[in-house]
This record gives sequence, structure tokens and C-alpha cells, in this order.
Amino acid sequence: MNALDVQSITKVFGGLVAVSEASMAIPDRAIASLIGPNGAGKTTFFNCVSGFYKPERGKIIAYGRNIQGLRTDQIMALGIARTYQNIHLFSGMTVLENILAGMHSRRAMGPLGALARHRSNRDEARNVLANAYHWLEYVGLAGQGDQFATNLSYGSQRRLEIARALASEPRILLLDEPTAGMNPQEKQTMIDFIRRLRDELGLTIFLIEHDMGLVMNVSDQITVLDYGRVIAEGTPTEVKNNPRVIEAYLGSQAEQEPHAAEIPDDLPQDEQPQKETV
Amino acid sequence: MSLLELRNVHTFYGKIHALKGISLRVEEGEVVTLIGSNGAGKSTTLKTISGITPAAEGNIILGKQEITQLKPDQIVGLGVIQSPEGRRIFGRLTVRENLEMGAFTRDDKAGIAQDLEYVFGLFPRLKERENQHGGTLSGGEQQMLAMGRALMAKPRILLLDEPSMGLAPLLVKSIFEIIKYLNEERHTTILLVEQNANVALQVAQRGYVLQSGHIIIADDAEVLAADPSIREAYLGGH
Amino acid sequence: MSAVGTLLVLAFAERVDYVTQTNPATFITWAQLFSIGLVLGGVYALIALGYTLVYGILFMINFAHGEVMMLGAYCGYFAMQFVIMDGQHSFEDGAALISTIILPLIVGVVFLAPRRAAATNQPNESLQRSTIRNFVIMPGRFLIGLLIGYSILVALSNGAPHMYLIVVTTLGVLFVVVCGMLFSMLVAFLLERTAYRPLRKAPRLVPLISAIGASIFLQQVALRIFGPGRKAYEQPQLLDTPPNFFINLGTLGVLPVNKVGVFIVILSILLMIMLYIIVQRTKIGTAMRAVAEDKDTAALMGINVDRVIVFTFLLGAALAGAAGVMLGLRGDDLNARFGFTPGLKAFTAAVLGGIGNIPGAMFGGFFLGIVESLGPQMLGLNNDWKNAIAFSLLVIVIIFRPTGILGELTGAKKV
Amino acid sequence: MHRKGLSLIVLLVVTLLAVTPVLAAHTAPGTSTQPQQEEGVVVIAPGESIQIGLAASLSGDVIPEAGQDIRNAAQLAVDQFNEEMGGIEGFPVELLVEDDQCIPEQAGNVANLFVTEPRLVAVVGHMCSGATAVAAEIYEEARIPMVSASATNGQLTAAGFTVFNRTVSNDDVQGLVVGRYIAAVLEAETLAVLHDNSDYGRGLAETVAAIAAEEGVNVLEPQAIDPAEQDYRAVLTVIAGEAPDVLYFGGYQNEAALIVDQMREVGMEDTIFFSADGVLIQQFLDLAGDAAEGSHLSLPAAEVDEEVNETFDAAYEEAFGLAPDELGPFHAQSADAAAVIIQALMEVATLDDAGNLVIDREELITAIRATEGYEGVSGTITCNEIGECSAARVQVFIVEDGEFVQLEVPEELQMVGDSME
Amino acid sequence: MLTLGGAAQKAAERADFARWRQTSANLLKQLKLDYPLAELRHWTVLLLPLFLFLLFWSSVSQPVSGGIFDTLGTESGAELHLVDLNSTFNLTSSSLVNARSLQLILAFSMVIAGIFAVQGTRQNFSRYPYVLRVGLIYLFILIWLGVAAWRVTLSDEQFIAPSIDFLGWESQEWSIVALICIALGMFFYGLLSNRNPRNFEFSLVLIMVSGLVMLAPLNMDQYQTNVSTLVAVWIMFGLGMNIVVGYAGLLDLGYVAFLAIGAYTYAFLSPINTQAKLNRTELNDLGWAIYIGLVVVPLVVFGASLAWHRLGRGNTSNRPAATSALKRLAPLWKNQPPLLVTLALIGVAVGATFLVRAVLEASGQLEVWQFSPFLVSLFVAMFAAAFAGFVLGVPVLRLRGDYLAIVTLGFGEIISLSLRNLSNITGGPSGAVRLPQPVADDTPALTASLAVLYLNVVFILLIILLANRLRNSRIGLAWLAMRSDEDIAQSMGINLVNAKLLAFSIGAGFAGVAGMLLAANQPGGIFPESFTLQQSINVLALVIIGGMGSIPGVIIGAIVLVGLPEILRPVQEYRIMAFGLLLVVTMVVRPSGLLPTPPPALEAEAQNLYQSRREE
Repeated sequence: MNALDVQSITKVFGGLVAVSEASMAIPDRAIASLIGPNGAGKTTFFNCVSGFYKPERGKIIAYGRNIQGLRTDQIMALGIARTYQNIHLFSGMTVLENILAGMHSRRAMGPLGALARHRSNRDEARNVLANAYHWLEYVGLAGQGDQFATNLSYGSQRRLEIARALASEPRILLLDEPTAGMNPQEKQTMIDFIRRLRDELGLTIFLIEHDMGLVMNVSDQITVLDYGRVIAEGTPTEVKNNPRVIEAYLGSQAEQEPHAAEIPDDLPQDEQPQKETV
Repeated sequence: MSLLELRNVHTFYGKIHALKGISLRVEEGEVVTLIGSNGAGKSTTLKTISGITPAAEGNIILGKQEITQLKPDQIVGLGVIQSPEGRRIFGRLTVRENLEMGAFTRDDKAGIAQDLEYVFGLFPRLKERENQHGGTLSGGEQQMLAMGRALMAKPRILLLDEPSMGLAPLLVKSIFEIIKYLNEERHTTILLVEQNANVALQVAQRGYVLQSGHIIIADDAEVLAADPSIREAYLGGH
Repeated sequence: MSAVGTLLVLAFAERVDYVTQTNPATFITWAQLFSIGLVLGGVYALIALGYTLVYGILFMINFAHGEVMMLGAYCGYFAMQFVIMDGQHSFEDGAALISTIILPLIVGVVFLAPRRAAATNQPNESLQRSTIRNFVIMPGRFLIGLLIGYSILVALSNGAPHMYLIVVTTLGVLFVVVCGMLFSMLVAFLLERTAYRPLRKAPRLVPLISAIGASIFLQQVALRIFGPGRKAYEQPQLLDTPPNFFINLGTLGVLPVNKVGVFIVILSILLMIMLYIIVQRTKIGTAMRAVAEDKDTAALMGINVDRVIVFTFLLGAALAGAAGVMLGLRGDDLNARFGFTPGLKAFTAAVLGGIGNIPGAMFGGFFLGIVESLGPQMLGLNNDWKNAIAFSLLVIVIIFRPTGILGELTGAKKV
Repeated sequence: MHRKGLSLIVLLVVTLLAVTPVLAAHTAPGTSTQPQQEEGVVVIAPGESIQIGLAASLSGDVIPEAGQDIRNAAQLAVDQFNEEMGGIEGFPVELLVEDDQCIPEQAGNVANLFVTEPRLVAVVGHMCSGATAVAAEIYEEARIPMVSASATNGQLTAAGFTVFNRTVSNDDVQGLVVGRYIAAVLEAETLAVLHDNSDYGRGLAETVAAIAAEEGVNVLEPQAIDPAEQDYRAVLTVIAGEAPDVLYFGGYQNEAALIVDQMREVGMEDTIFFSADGVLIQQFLDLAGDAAEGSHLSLPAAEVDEEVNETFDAAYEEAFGLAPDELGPFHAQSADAAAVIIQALMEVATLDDAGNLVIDREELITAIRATEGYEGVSGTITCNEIGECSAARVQVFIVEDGEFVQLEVPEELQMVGDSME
Repeated sequence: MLTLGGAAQKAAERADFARWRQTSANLLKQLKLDYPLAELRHWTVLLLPLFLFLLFWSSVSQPVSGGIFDTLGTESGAELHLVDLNSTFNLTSSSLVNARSLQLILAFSMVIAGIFAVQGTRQNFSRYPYVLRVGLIYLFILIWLGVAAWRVTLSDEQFIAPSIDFLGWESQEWSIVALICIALGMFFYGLLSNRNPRNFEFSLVLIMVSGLVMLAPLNMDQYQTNVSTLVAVWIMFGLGMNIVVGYAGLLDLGYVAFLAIGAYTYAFLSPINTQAKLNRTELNDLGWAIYIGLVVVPLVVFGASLAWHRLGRGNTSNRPAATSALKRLAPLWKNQPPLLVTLALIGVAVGATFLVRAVLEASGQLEVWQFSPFLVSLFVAMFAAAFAGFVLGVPVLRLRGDYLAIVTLGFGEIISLSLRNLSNITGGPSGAVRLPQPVADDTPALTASLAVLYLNVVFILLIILLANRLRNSRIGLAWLAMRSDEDIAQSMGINLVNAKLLAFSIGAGFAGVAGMLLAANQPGGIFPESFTLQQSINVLALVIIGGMGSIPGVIIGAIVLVGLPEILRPVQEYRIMAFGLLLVVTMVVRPSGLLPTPPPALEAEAQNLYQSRREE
């Protein structure tokens, strides 16, 4: 069974088609990558899968279950966790508390239990705390558990975000640019870490990445998105040699450069939704 | 004497040490590019120069003047104009108003009118959409608007943050064409931050490579473009 | 959700129908109530604009806005007393005296204006030369303006005494309004400086509490300085005479119209138009909108964000001051608590229209005023429930349109 | 080692300190110079003053001006007494003023504060009925008599407090007579009733409405206005549609002035405005101006001695720089409340052998209840068995040429007997 | 004025505290003073409440007469040496601060210092010998018990008479029972705390501070007690608001509605007072109805379903762990016995309730007790307010930030207007008057207010315990995450609907308890003036001033907000002005509140648990 099966989803913002008829399938325990130029609709695609956006058309099936139209918390409870391109940690909470918050959907303690602290609740609290420490250690943040999450360094914040996602015991992990801002050594560590996640925890990993080197290195499968459409899918070698990919993502060098004032009228629509000022 | 010089600049976001001692300089009439991966500190460098995230340590010198402690509007008043990442045009203002905001620090009405015509000449599509709200423009048009807005300020030095972001290759070409034109014909000094290092190194004379808040390599653009390790890391490895 | 909404609307319509069937008020009563609501709404709208302007730019509820209005109204009161003192216990005489200064001044300034604009349009002329030329010519032009203004007054007083009275009263009242506006602006300036600016980067609720403290403080200061007794504006003859004037609506009846009310509605609409022009047409207005949208980018344009914020506060305060003076002119008595209720209602109106949205605040103000005055009668309820009706409406509107009537609906979530 | 030792020493010191609260209390002999206090008796040493408390809203949301008026008047009465009589047996009377903001919790605080003052013998106040109800329970327990100048709610005296008295009239009495007056003298066919939703206004208005309806007048449903607002045109317009002959308003002068003004705007020139003692002050005339002409106002009082009144007004103006009528309506009642307390104090206070002034609390409570025929500023004051000290007669005034002119009230309308209970 | 804020800011910028601290620390190190000074500072913080207590206990604001001091003096046989603050500080009645306020300040400072002391304790004190640890803790326990017992033996009049007198016990008997309970509790606490030497210092300070706080009211006069009670009520109210605003980040400007609901519930359930305008007979019937509807029926329904479930009749399918509270309750609803059985059970329960009432009525007990025993009112008030919170929560789920604030403000105003206008139910502006206090009728005033104060303290402790548990539980973390970012919180599996509704109803429930205690403390009655927008604003200010989400902050906030105006009484008419100014200054100087608490440090415990689990 495929871990994730996305069947021709379309997401439109206003008049802009951000994701158009995109389909892909990720086998169980695979590492899949989604690449494409900046703003090709990758994050929108992720947001559709994790339930932030409701696609206008199409189906999203995770482990045989249709998750399209579910709320984000329901999707998370079904075992799809994610990280974010711009780190979104819970400020005002410690590192450990962030991880604990990630375990929310795996805990049963209700408000009455919290008030009464019956034995089962205490046991749960202990288990959860021990588990949280496990994840803290797993991502190498042991010793920093009582700090405010926002006081961590950039790389540590990224790792904490992953720990928070892992704490929810997911089956599919979506990573949005996990190596952004890292130097090559750190990137290498991250690659190893991602592999470890797959091998040790048996996770299916789906990531967005810019760094081609990393992508080619780590992925079992690559999907290329351009203007919201899937233009290529396959193994790293296949994708690397796909002429459409080279043209769209890497930019063709040989093309004649038009003069600025003569920009053609049929400008492709930009996919980026307007930033909301709330 | 360089037009803009950064000496050992440190910047913090909260407790995150984003710039760990950046030193760079931009000469009059040059195009200098900063390349590096996401989160390396490229945009932060530009924000620090503009005073949005003031430097905690170090000096920023414009010509002979120290501008480290100045407020953003004062720095803009001195001709350091930034076109921020992601365009950041004012979505609820019309195209014309956006351009007028670019000329906020200027008082000469005639000069502004002249420059407006010049920008419209450069980007005829903006002229067509003069009274549309900025938010309704397409990505490419927004980028044109952002650049036009920066030009309206008559920059001594133009800081461009990822002008190619989210644009089709064709548009990227034309945007860089304009950058080249500005530099060659209008003698505008440009500090260019770009992820698409390939293209950036083509227009730039010199380049700096940033990594985790440090400058790791500084050299001429051709040298950088030819460097195999750079190619491996930032130019897509082909 | 929408089904519930439809049901509510239907129930409301049914109730209104029932009430009008069983208790048929005349058309004139409805019209009168409507006009009362309109006047009230004008004042609410003006105050609401202050809330909305500040909110739009700082995302902060300026709880002390009502007190700013109250202090403006007090200043207007003293200005009025000053005019009356000038005229030896007669507002009209005082206004005439003041007019002899103001009108020529206005005309004089108007005469100055075109020349200055022209100077900048001549690029060849050096700045220095134009300044010198202006310096030489200005007093002359100004004097001519003064003379013309004065002669207009004299001509009016001899030729058209009624017109003269109108002009003089208008100028006198405008003087009072402007005094109120200026004082409100001063208060708002001090407030922004001391209570809000240090908290610009603090969590959102902190300036709110600071504003509440400032509101309590200003109220108590007013109580100490102006005393606990109430003060009523002396109304100018022209606006005061109770038989107002009447509009004959033929078979429908005769609608009495309150002159002060007409004055308030006209002035508030004029002020709103002025605000609209400032915000939409001027450079600083555009800068305001830019800052409201994106402070960092606005700063990159060379806009001094602090200065724009202060300007916004001043603009809101000016409108509040005007509103305060208008309330005084309408016959309300001043006291230290004077600003609280209109402030709260105006805030409600601003939210009703969609806070941060200028047309929303105007619409919300008028809407709330009209609902308050028509609501109890329409639903056949006691006046006891007037505010409950207004607040229920607010609650219902916000529940069905979570960002107010004219507010933009928040779209996709930001991730 | 060093660290441990130091910590241990500190810890021992703590232990010693912990024992001290008990020890400390038993060491030195007392130095108190105060006379021994006995149960139920206030003993005041020579040189000290007798304290009378006064609680009113001085800074709150609720009409602080009326509170300041009450404060001023009582202060004046006390000062005058001290000046003229030199105090009680040479002991000066002191007024202890506290602000209760008319909030019940604050009133509780103030009452408890007064209760703990050992030299405080009686209280003028409280101002608002709600605050008074809360405070009265506390004074009842502490046996401190109170005389309110402004708490008019009928329930207060009906509740059976032994310490509560008031120099202001019960709403029920006034409402009864006014209701009859409107029916019989004004011969109103339709009566509209408006109140400010305060304890005072609502009670009064509802009583008037009930009595008038009994007398056969067509009474419209009572409507409330919000005194925090100043625009009552809408409700007046609705009332104008019914063309009532009389508009009765229960409330205070500020709102009344606005109402008479706005009545003209909505075309109710022919309707008679009728209100009560809360409006019967100069400030109403000042604020309303011409619009007040023809208004009827009731006052629960016996014949007022004009001379006493004028003297008082002059003294007030001299002391505080403003006429008493400028602030609120209850100054006369307040001065009388203070005077009634002082009167009773003079009766019960005795000197003991040591030259201390002794006041028996129970005696004072009885003495205040027994006040009879005291000629006060607000008229002759006689307290009845439930603590109503103002006269149970009602006068009616009309505003003519900017002055209050008394009208005759037919004797059969007064019928005081059945007004109580 | 103009540059006040600016100047403060500039001063803070210029003062390079970090550098000063560094320099002075180095200097101290050189002088070898750093350790002793740190130790001194540490112990000063811990002992400050004790010093303040001593000063407070040995001070008196007025001439020694009557009340506690009288008996204190005569019983001990020696005259007391009390610090007469008036003469010590040379205060006259006209000076700005009078002794009573000074004493109140002392009492409040003691509470605040106690908070700092408890927070300032260090862990890991195993270096003290066992005997010393045990000795010190039991010494403290003995001292406090001794003082308390001494108070009991003094006189029945002077000691508190706990509330519920329907058992016919005299207050002395109650006192002894209470004392035994406290003694046992403390004994076991001492036993437990000695098991873990790491917590020794904490236990010591906790016992010391709780002893101080419990004994301090005995030195208060009636006014100070009353003010303290009001502060206590506001602490409870603030703790409720703290859940809604501080934890869940939902800005509620109509929060006073729940206080009103709690207070008026107490009034509804109170004994008939024939003199009051409103007909309490009817209201008492309403009270019975509320009691049956809110307490009896749900208990029967849940009890029945639980029993049915246990009997194995119902659907026993495994319920998923990751569902909402409501859904986990759902099986209980679903597993009902047949409808008729349920109805019959309800009928029996209701019948039994009425039977009890009839018996009480017949035996004449109802005259005194009148169904409204304090504890029943307490539960009904809590449930009624929580239910109101739930009902308010449902429509506003979609709203955020200021729109939520304004809608709740609207709700608050509507409730407040209803209190005024529905005069045949609430008594309108005349209020619901003459409520019973939860003490025997003939209790002296000071004793009664002391009893109410102690009652409030007990409820505060209970609510703090509950709030603290909530804070550290799954739901508390969900609230905090929601406050930080709603969308991300939801994507972390948190059901926003549940979290919001829970925050609203639990917060409202706490406020209901506060309101009920407010009414119980005020025998004069409750009035609409106590439930206006101003109070909602005050309670919000309380939470913000103390520090969002901080329980000690709430206590300090309540002291500042309710105590400060009282302390400022000597400045008379300027007190509210001073209060407003202080509000601004506080916010400008300390924008994060007076006492923001750091989140709990969990890592050490987590590590232990993790390691011990791995070893298994």
C-alpha cells in the first residue's frame, strides 16, 4: 500500500492556480522529495496534504484512508506530522513543553483527569515525560530542555521542530526545507538523520528541498513541481536528466535573452497567494 | 574609498546570532552579489545595512559617514535603498502610490514626475496598471513594481533582495537584464542578494559567499563562478 | 451557521412586522427616530474613526480615546466661554469680534497659497531667490487678503444682516471646534509619547492596560481640574431656537428637524471627507496606509514610522475633539465621565464596521446610531433594552461576519 | 566544609527567629495610654475628638458631584457646630470622610473601616441605596447609628435595621402623593413614566406609575434611560407619539435638565414635566434654562424656613466657593443628618470622673431615633420608629421665570397615615 | 510627564546592568565575599516573610482595645508590647499614610515575600543531616500548631466558627476538628517531604509561609480582614481569567458576567427573606430546579451509564486515545440503559430530593437551612457559571483577538443590563439584599469575617492547586500552544473547539465560585453596580499586571488592583488618579508583568524517568 496517494489535487487562490492537477504517490517507508523553483507551489502542496488548505478538487489518501477535507488536528492524529519552512515553535513554552505539546494527540488525559490526577493520569504523565526526553535526546537537544524554545539557535530550533513532529508518533513525516540555513557539514548530518528516521523508526518521509545535492543524495523518489504542475517524477537519475526539469528548475543557459521592455504579454501567473494583512 | 563598507558586523534576532562578524565593501558603480543558502544570513545583512535589524556590534560606513546607529528612514534618506525579499509591495496601494512611496524622501516634484516617467518607460506594464492595487498584480509585475519603487528613490546604492524569487526563468532573465542596464547605463551601485547564484554571478563584478552568518569566500564573480566547490554547493552541481 | 442566520433574520422580520401591526407608529415618528439616529451616528462615526485609525496602524485599542474626546469637549467649552466673554455675555457679539480676526486671516492665508505652490514649480528659479521673493511679496498679499476678508464682513453686516449672523456664528462655532480639536491633539500627542510609545514592542495586551490606566488617570484629572459639576455649552442663538425648522412631507405629515443635528451631520460628513482626502490623496496619508500595511517596508521607503504613528494619533484625536464639541453643542453636559460611554459605543461601532477599516468605521457609526434609536421601537421593547439590542446586534453581526460588516475576511491561514 | 557550616549557622538563626513571634509578644510591659474601652461604650480621652464618619461617592462613576455636595454640607454643619458650641463638653467633633464610589464592595470596606475606628460614634451616609444596604448590616452588628442623607430606597427602613435613619424621604411617600396629585390636580389623562434605572429613580417612578394607575390615569409602561448617555431623544420621540399630559421622571437633575431640553426638540412642549426632590435644585434651572419653565417638582418636607436656608446657602458658598445647588440635591439633608447626630450626641454624652467623654452606643441609637422637631435646613425633622426622619408631607413646586414657586397641595392628598407599610 | 516613559526607557538602555553585575561579581570574588553574600541574599529572601510577619504581628494600628489584643493581653498575664505604628512612625491622622494602611501593606508584602520565598528555594539540600531536616520541619509544624491551638483555647468568641452549622456543632467543636485535620495534614506533609531530601528547603519554606499566611489574619481588624477577603475573591476571579487569557490567550472583556452568575446563583438559593422585594420563595423553587437540573440529573445519567458500562451491557469497543474530551464522554451517553430505565432513575432521584426537602421542612430544619447550604450553592454556582461559559464559548469559536474581545464585551454588557432590567428576578437596581453569611447567625462580626477569609483562603489554595494541575497537564499545554499560535497548535493535533470551550467553561467556573463567595461575604446583598464593564477591565488588568499565565502574578495583581486603592485611601480623592498613573507606569516599566513565572523545569525529572524506564 502506498503511504501517501495524492490524486490530481487543484488549489486556487483567487484567480491564481497554485497547484494544478498534481498527483503523486509515495510508497511506504520511502524518502520522497518535492522540488521546484522558489514558489512553484511546493509549500501549498504540503499545506494541502497537512490540511491547512482544502484543495478544490482531487483526493488525498494516506494509508488507504481519504484524509481530504479533514481538519489539521485530525490529520495529525492519523499520523501525518510536519515541520515548517519558517520555523513555528510555540513561544513562551520550554523545549520540553513543545515536545509534550506535540504528543497531544497521543495522550488521553482529559480535564477531569488533569484535575483529579488519578493513578492512570499520573502514569500517563510519567510515560509522556520519559518519552519526551527520549525525543529530546534523539535529536540531540538533551540538556536544553528547560530553555525557552525561542532561545535556541537556528539549527536547534529546526531539530526541535522535528522532535515535536516525531513526538506525535507519525507514520508520515513532512519536512519543509529541513536544511535551510545549514552549512554543508550540517546538511550532511541532516541527511544522515533523515535516513536514520526512515531506517530506525520506519517512517515515510516526504520533504521539500532546494539543495539539489542533498535531494539527489537522500531521495528514493523525486517529484518536480513547476507552476503548480507535476512536470517530472522518478528516481534521482531520471529526474536529473529530464530536459523539462533542467529547463524549469535550473534555467536554460542558451536561451536568447529578450530586452526588458519587450516582456511578452502572456505573463505566466504567479502562484504565490497574496500575503494577508490581518 | 568604497561607497559602502561593513566592518565586523554582528546581528542578533532575539537570541539567535544571525550575523557573526560580516565584513564586506561595495565600490562606487559596482554590482556585488551575496550568495549562500537559505538562512545563511544574506537577507539579514541587507536588513542590518538598512537599519531594520540594527547591528549589535561593528560598523557600517556609507562613504565617510557612519550609519550603524541611524534609523531606517535616515539611512534611506542617505540614498541606501532596499528592495526587500518577496517584493513586499503595498498591496492596498495603487501602483502609482507604491511608486510615490518610493520617492517619499524626495521633495522635488518635477524630478519625481520625471523619474515616474522613466520607471514607466522601463516597465510599460506598470503604466498600464497605474491605478490598480498592488495586490492584484502578478508576481512578475510585482517584482517590476518593487524595483521601480526602489528606483524612484534615486538610490546611491541599491540593495536587491532575491529579485528572481518565484519568477519564471524568462522573467528572471529580464529582471537581470534590467539590473545590468541600471548598473551600466545609470551607474547605479548594486548590492545583490540572490539564491540563483548562476545568474547573479553573471551580472556581478564581485561576490561574497555567506554560510551560517560568516563570509567564507570573497572573490571576483568569474572566479567564484568557476570554483568547483561553489558550483557544487550553490550552482546546482552541473 | 447560515441557516441559523436566516432564521434569525426571519424571526426579526416577523417581530418587526408584528410590532408595527399592533402598534402603528406614524411615518413621522419613524423619520424622526431615523434623523435622531443619524445625528448620533455622525458623532459615533467621528469617534470610531479615531479608534480605527490607531488600530489600523498599531493593532491596539486606544482605550483612552473617549477621554481625549472629553478633554477636547472641555477645551471647546472654555473656548466658547472665551468667545462669550469677548462679546460681553453674548456669543454672537463675541463671534463677530473673533470673526473680524479669523475671516481676514483665512482669506489672507488663502491668498498666500497659490503663490507658494507656483514657486516650487519653477525649477529654474533657485530656491534662495524664490524664498526672498516670497518674503517680499508675502506680507503684501497677506494684507490684501486681510482687507478683502474684512470688507466682506463689513459689507455683510451692513447689507445682509441675516447672512452676517450666519457667517459670524459659523466662524465662531468653527473656532470652538478647532480649539477642541487642537487640545485633543495635544492630549493624544502626550498620551502616545508617555503611555504607548515605550510599549510599541511589548505583547499586544500590555498597551491595552496602559491605555486603561491612562483613561482612568485622565478622567480623574478632569474631575479634579474641572470639578465634579456639569458644564453645559451656551448655544448660539442661531442653533438654539427650539422650533427648529420643519419639512413638510405632504400627506405624510411634518417632520421637525433639529438645526444642531443638521449642523452635526454636515460637519461630521465634511470632516470625514477631509479625512478621506488626507488618507487617500496626500503623501502623508499614503504613508499612513503604507505603514499600516507593512512597517518594515515602509521604513525602507524612508518613512519615519514613529512620525506617521503620531500623525495618526493626532488625526484621530482631532476628529474626537470635534465630536466632543459637537456633543456639547447638541446640548450634552460635560463632566469627567463624559467620554466613556460615547467612547465605548464608538469602539463598538468601529468593530461593527470592521476595525482598522476607515469606511467601516463611518458605516458602523451611522449604523449603530440608527439601530440604537430605532431598535427598541422596532422590536417593541422598552427603552431599558436599548443598549442590549445594540450589543446583541454587535454579537450577532460579529458571529456571522467575524471581521465586521466591511472588514476583509481573513483568507488562507499563514504557515 | 566552609559552605556547610555557614548554611547550618543560618539555619539555626532561622529556627530561633521562628520561635520569636510567640516570645516577642510577652516581653516588655505595655505603654498604651488609651483609656480602657468597655463593651458598647465609647470613651474619649481629653484632647481627642469625637469622630463621625461620612461615606459617599467622591470619585466613582456614580455622580461624584452629589457625593462632594453631601461631604461639603456635613463638613459645614460640623464646623459650624464646633465653632459655635465649642464641641460637646469641649470635645470637638471631627468628620471622617471616606470614598465608597457607590460600589457595594467598597461600601463594605468603608463600613468595616469605620467600625474599627474606636472613637467613631456615628455615620452620615451612605450615599447610594445599594452601598447603604451593605453598610447597614455591618453597622447594625457594630451598633453604630447611621443617618443617610440620600439613600431613598423604601426597603432600607422596611428591613428593620435599628441603626438606620435617613433625613431624606422615603420614595414610597413621595410617590404616593405625587401619583394622586397628577391624577387629581393636574387631571392628567395619560401619564408617561421615565426613570434612570437607579435604585432611587426606578423605585419612585414605579410607585408613581402604580398609584396613578390606581387613580384611573392611563399610564404608559415605565421606560428607563441610561444616565451614562445624554441623548434621550429617541425614547422621548416614542413617548411623544402617545401625547401624554404629564411626563414623570424619577432621577436626578442632570438627566432631568437634558430631558426637558430634548422634550422641546421632539415636540412635547405641551407635556408637563414632573419630577422629584432629586431634581429640585438650582443646577437643574442652570442647566435647563428656559426649557425648565413649567416643570413640576415635588419635595417631601414640611414648611421650609427660608431664612435658615439662606443662611446655610451663604455659609456654604463662603466655605466652598460655590453655591450648594451647583453640585447636588442632598446638601440640606446632609447638613441635617450631621446635625441630628450631633444633637443626639449632646444628649447622651457624659463626662466620667477622669474627664473622659463617655458615649453609650445604644443610648445614641435610641436618641437619634427619638429626634423630634429639630429645625433643620430641609425642614422640621422628626424621626419615626423605623428611622424615617424627613417629614411625611409633600410639597409641589413649579418653575416660573427661572425660580421654584410653591404650589398648594390639597390636604386630602397628603394622607400620610397609610403611606407607611 | 512628557518624557517619563522615554526617560525610563533611556535610563534602562544606558544602565548597562550586565556589565555592572559582572564587575561587582568579580570584585566580590576577589574579596572572597561572593559565596557568603549569595548565601545571605538567599536566606534573606527566604526569611523576609518571617521578618515581615514579626513586624506585622507585633504592630497595631490603633490603641489596644477589645478584639484579639484584649484577650491576648489578659490571657497571657502580661501586658503586650505592641509596636504602635502611629507613634513609631509619628503619624497623625492627617498624614498621608495611616497606620492601618501601613499594617495592610505589611500584610500584603508578607504574602508577596512569601511567594518570592517559595520560588527562591533551591533544590538539592541533601547535605543537611537527616535529624536537622526532620527537626526543623517538625519544629515549624509544632510552632504553628501551638499558636493555633493556643488561639482555640483562648475563647470561643474569638476563634473562627466554620460555616456549616446544620450539624448543630458549636464553633469550638468545629475548631478542634479543623485543628486536628490541619495537624494531621501537616504531620503527613512533613513525613512525605522528608522522604525526598531534594525538596527539603521547599518544604520548610512552604510550611513556614503557609503558617504565616494562616496565622496572619488573626492579627487583623475587621477592616483589614474585609479588604483581604475582597483581595481573596479577586484572586479567585483572576485565576479564572488567567485560564482564559493567561493560558488560552482568549481575550474576554465580559468576564464579569460569570462573577455575576455565581453571585446571583447564591442569592437565588439563599433563604427566603420576606422583606426583600423579590419573592425568594419562587427563587428557592428555581434554586431547587437548578439543583436538580445541574447536579441531580447529570449525576444520575452519568452514574447510570457508568454502571451500565461496568455491567458490560453497553458498547465496550475500545475508544481511541486521541479524541476530544466530549467524544470520550460520548460513550457514557451512548451506553445509557434503556431510556425508560434512565427516566425512572431520574424520577427516583428527583423524588428522593423532594423527600429530603419535605422531611427537612417537616422537622423545621428548612427554616434555618433552607436548602441553600453553602456547599450546594457553591457547586451550583460553579456549574451554572461553567455552563454559561460553555454557552458563550460556542458561538465565538471562530473569532480571534479583538473581535473576540468585543463580542465578549457585548455579552458582559447584556448580562449586566439584564441584572438591572429584570427586576422581578434579580431585584433590579435594588439588588438582592440581605444574604446569609456562611456562619452561624450569632457569630460576632470580626469572627464572621475571619471565617469567611479563611474559607476564601482555602478555596484559593484549592483553585491554585487545580489551576496548577491544569497548567501542567495535556490540556494546559494545549492552551499554551493555542495562545502561541492557533493554526500550528491545531496542526499539532490540538482540537481548538475543545480547548477553547474547556478554557471558557473552566475559567467561568472559577469565576462562578468567586462570585458566590463574593455574595456570601456581603450580607448586605449584591447589586448590579458590582458587575459592570469596569470590573471586567479590572480583572484583565489584574492578569496582565501580574504577568500573563502566572499564578503568583495573579495574587500580586489582585493585591495591586484591589488592595492598592484601599492602601491609597489616605490620599482620599486622588487615590483613583494615583491608581491610573501607577497602572501606566507599571506597564511601561515592566511590560511583562510584575511576576511572570518561568515555565516549570521538567528536564531533570524527565531524564530520571527516562533512565529508570530504560533500566527496567
